Amino acid sequence: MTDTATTGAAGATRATAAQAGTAPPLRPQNRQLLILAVLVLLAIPLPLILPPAQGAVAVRILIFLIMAVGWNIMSGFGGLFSFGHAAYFGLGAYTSAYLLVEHGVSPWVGMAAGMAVAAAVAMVIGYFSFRYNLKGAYFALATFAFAEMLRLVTTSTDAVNGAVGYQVPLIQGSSVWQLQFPAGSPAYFWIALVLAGLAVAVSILFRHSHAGRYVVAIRDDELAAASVGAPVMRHKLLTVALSAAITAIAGAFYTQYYLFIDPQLAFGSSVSIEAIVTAVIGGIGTIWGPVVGAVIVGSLSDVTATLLATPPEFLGFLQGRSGLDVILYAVMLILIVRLMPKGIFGTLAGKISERRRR
Amino acid sequence: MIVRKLIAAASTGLLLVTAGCGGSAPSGAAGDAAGSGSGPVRIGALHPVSGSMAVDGLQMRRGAQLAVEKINEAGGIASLGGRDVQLTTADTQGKPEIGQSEAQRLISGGAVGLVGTYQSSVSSNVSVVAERNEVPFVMDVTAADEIFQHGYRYSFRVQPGNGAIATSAAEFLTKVSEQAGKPVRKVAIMHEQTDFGTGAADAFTEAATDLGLEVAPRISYDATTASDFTSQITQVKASGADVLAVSGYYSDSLLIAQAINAVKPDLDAVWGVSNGAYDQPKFVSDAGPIGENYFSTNYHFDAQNPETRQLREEYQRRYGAPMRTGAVLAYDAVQTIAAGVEHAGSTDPVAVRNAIAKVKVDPLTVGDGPVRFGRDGENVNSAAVLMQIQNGRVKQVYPPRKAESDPDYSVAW
Amino acid sequence: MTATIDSEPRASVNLAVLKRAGMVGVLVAAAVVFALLKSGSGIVVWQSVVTGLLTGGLYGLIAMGLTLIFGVLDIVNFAHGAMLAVAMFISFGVVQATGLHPYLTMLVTVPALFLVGAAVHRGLLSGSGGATLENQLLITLGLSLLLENGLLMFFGAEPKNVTLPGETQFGVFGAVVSGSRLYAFLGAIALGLLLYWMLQHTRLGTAVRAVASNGPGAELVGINVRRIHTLTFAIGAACAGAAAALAVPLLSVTPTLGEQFNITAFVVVVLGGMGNVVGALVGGLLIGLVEQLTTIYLDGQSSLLGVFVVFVLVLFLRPQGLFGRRT
Amino acid sequence: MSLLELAGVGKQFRGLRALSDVDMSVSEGEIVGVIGPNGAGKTTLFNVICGALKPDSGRVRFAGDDVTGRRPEVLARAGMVRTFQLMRPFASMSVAENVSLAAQHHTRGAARLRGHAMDVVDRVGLAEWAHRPATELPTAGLKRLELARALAAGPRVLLLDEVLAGLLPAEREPVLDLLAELRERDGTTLVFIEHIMAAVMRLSDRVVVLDQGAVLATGTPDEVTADPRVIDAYLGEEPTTHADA
Repeated sequence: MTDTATTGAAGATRATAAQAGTAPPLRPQNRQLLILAVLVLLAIPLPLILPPAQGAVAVRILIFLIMAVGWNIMSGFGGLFSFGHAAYFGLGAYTSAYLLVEHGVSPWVGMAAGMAVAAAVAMVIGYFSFRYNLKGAYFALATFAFAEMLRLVTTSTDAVNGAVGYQVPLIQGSSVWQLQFPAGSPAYFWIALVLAGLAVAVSILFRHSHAGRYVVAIRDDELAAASVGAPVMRHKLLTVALSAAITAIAGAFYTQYYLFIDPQLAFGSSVSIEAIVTAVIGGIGTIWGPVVGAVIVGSLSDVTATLLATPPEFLGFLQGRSGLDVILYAVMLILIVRLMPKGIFGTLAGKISERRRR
Repeated sequence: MIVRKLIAAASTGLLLVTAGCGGSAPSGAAGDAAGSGSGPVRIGALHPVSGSMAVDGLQMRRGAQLAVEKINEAGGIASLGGRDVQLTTADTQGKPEIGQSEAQRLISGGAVGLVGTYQSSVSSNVSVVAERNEVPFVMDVTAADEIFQHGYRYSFRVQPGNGAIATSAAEFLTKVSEQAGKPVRKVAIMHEQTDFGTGAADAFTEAATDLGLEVAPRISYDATTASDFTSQITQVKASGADVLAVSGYYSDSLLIAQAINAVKPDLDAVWGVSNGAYDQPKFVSDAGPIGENYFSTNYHFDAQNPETRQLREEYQRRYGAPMRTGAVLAYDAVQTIAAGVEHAGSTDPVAVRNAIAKVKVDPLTVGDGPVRFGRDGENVNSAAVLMQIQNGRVKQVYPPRKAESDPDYSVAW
Repeated sequence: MTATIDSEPRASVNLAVLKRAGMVGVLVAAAVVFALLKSGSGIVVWQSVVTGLLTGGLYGLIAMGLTLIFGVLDIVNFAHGAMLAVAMFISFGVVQATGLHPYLTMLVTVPALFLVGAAVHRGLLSGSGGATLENQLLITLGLSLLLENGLLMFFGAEPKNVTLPGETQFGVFGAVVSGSRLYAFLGAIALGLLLYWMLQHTRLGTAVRAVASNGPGAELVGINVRRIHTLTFAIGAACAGAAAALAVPLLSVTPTLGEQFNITAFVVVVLGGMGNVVGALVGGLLIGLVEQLTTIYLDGQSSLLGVFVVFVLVLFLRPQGLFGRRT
Repeated sequence: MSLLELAGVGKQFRGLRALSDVDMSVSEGEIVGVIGPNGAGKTTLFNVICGALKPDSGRVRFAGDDVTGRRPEVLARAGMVRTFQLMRPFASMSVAENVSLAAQHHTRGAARLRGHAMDVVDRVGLAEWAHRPATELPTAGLKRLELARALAAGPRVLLLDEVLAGLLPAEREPVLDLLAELRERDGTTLVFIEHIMAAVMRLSDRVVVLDQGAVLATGTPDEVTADPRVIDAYLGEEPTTHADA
């Protein structure tokens, strides 16, 4: 749950630099932004290299990534364990789909509107949860309940097409403004990459901002943070709003990429679980954990699908069976929580900084 | 220093992406021969062969496979010099986004047409992929009617839609009840609350009202959580309805049958509408005597057609299970695409699409004539049939030309 | 001037609980009256109440094990529903293989689930890795995904059904009750009483209660806390085993059937007060009623919606549950 | 004029009367020691003053405003800053980050903030530890961190809850010097709970004695130590005047 490791590493770097009397190293956020820029640049040619089906996997990874970054802000940095991020994903998806299908509004505007709606709903849910002092499991269950209520209500509300959901109307050719391109176009990947890059950048900047530090301090010790002047309620609300808005981006983009959304896809509990598992496997409360987690979880179902479609001989009994991908990531989740509670990235970073200090 | 380490870690991550993606390379590697003049003609089959719909999905994949074998035994595609047909399969896992990416994969693998997908939400996504890639998509099982309201040119459907079945159900009900001398006046309807049940209930209500029936009460329920329908059946009993129409999935329909058995409402008949249970052999064995005399209006394999019987015997022999209607529909859908290729004399998907729009194919499922598509992509000759459980067997009972025996308009309690 | 501790006498506690029970009773009565006005048919509402109570007994039955684990170990066991599904598959398998009466499969499911519970606690949840609440939540979440998909992988998704031999119906003042549901209801009450008796009157029960109220303190007086934790988790799981055998004739057995009961069971646990076995039973009955009345009140909505609304209200207004005390 | 004033403050926990009818007044620049046996309600008093707990009765006034029931962060920003008896560092942060967090509500600019934090860290003698995780600090270090964080928050009045407890006698001197300097140089008002009477005697202008939630006596250190009621309250055991009590 902590990111002592990364800050420790930063601290160690600074100390050595100071002792050696060299120029001060990059501030942590600038260093992280630099790494992000490098990663994004490296990823740009991917859709041109990968075969089309794998291009789709890459886009899926980026959608997971945005979701996990959103979840991580609230539950990793803020320590507010959400079990209902499907609510915000779904609000992003439904707001943009509704505006596009019913009113012909550009998906970009829809995305912004979805972010606003998700943030507002998150603040309302958050306000009541904090006001009534829901903690830990109770908070998690409350978030879950709200996501499920949204699913049930959309399922039976004709104004948003009920259980049928929305199909995004097709256009001729491609249009950035309509966020629609020919099937398999690399533009989808690039746009997702920009959105994911922005999400990670926001998460970096937020983590190192005054507000972000307050949020982490409130997570570590709420009363102590308040006692040095951290406005608790305001920062908790800010955290849930930011987290919800980023998650809503994933929802809106999902709708545009898959051109279809229904209550189960938008608000189903599996969406919440995917956000959690991705962030936890990568490293909860770290900047890069969601990135690592998304790569692993996102490609896992593709790898297992291949394995199941054409299993090697010793796995022949698996042919046509299902659920293997979920089983694998469930096992991974359990093992990681038991053995490396800081996630894959958090643990590796901790190891590195430990070795540096020695 | 640390920057370098992190960059190293990052590139490892990227390698992982590539490795992860490389994992499924074999499935996409077959794409070279796409649409070219040699090799087999590829038809893509998308079904949920894993996940909660796996049993039906597997049935349908096998049905499609049997169709391909049949075509090849008969000498392949004659207009292309006897080229063989090959089925390329994909698993949708019952998830729309997987269905979409798998459809894309099959198309880039050179499929001239797609069949599938059993679930409306998946078919919605695949129909979009088909439209954008200009590859024909012939749906075997897909209940939702919404897909055909977008004006897509590349989507076709063999089975009667949800609305069509429900409309037939209302017609059959008036006719059968009149024949029996107990004309129906008031029908209660229970339906599960997603698009499938709601769509069927809407269409049924409209058709029944047009025929002068009163439809009340109308009761919806959440199939994923309901575990007891006694109160709802009590409500039906209290309403004095003559007939109860039920539009639901398997488990909930079974629970409704159990509740009916408990409450024993004063009904003339139980009337399945696109019902997921009341025409299934599994329902007969699970429900036992309490399911006796239940009616169901649905699409169905043509039990009167010798060719269908032969196909189902073949299936039973090969796979050790009775062939379900979905599998027969998949068979019909593959036959339709193959006929399109034959007619077009080409493997160009656009040409195949135009040919499919014009072909006539004799189906092994119940229909009013050969499969023939209207402008909207719907099979104009698709038809529903009324079935009834009689002495522990599902029998076609109406309309008369498809009937295996006469309807017994009564209840068993 | 002197600081005093009000030694709230037992009688006043009981009085408070009675008062609250009375209030709940009034609320329920009002809800039933409104339902009567809304539906206009006495028999329908009466049947709804009877069905609600019977279904509620089933919910209470499933929630009992969960509340025990929640109350003593403070673990939100997200895998409880999945363990129920495992037990139902065992029950189904035994009936299929041996033709045993479904209720007698309890002889297999209870010990089997007891062992599963013990193994899960020892293997996954005890020790430092399972320390924080989030970790426990994640581990049990992972476990539930694992169990559900394991069942899916090996048994497929086709619903499986078991019929109760000699199924009959009873009339209760015009309402109809099928035998299997009535027996499950009675079984729930019996199990609740058994658990209550065990907690109150056995040495094990005393130790469990001691650990629940003060772990370190219990350690000091020589109770092996880890052992009690494992036993409690195992007993909680065994309750799911018992519930499975009682419920197997009522439901279609599928790998995902746990999901629908899991969340309802959490609502019941919170409503009844965590760790409160009798509370779970009462909470179950209430939720059963809420479900049935929701279908009367909100036509066309899922019965689950009413459950969630009640859940959120309870979480906000009485997080300690209807019969718990605020700490 | 008094900077901090309590009138009739009372607080109960489930029937346990933790504070009853406490009156107290602290002037600007004053150093007030709060003593009393364990369970006398000293920490509860601090919690009520700082807004962590709402009093059941009575008013708290700070710098002329009625601040009863205001939230802790509001009071902290107004200059009412406290330390905790059981140290509560932000576990995921380094020492310097802990300190700079406390300063960020009144210091703009990353460089100035860092400079300010390092000054404070230096002042409490934690410079060597500045970039180590706070959780690695030994007890004495954590005590200093508590102090450093409170100082960084820019206190007008500083409420110190047993800052000397757990420190070796040799470690106490610099802390006491620092506290004295705080008043001399910064004019900070100090209210401190302390068991070590030598420190109380040395620093306090005035001492408030709490017993069973009520003010037992107020006066100069010499006055209260001579008060027989105070001696009684400590169960006849004379408050130790030795530094290593």
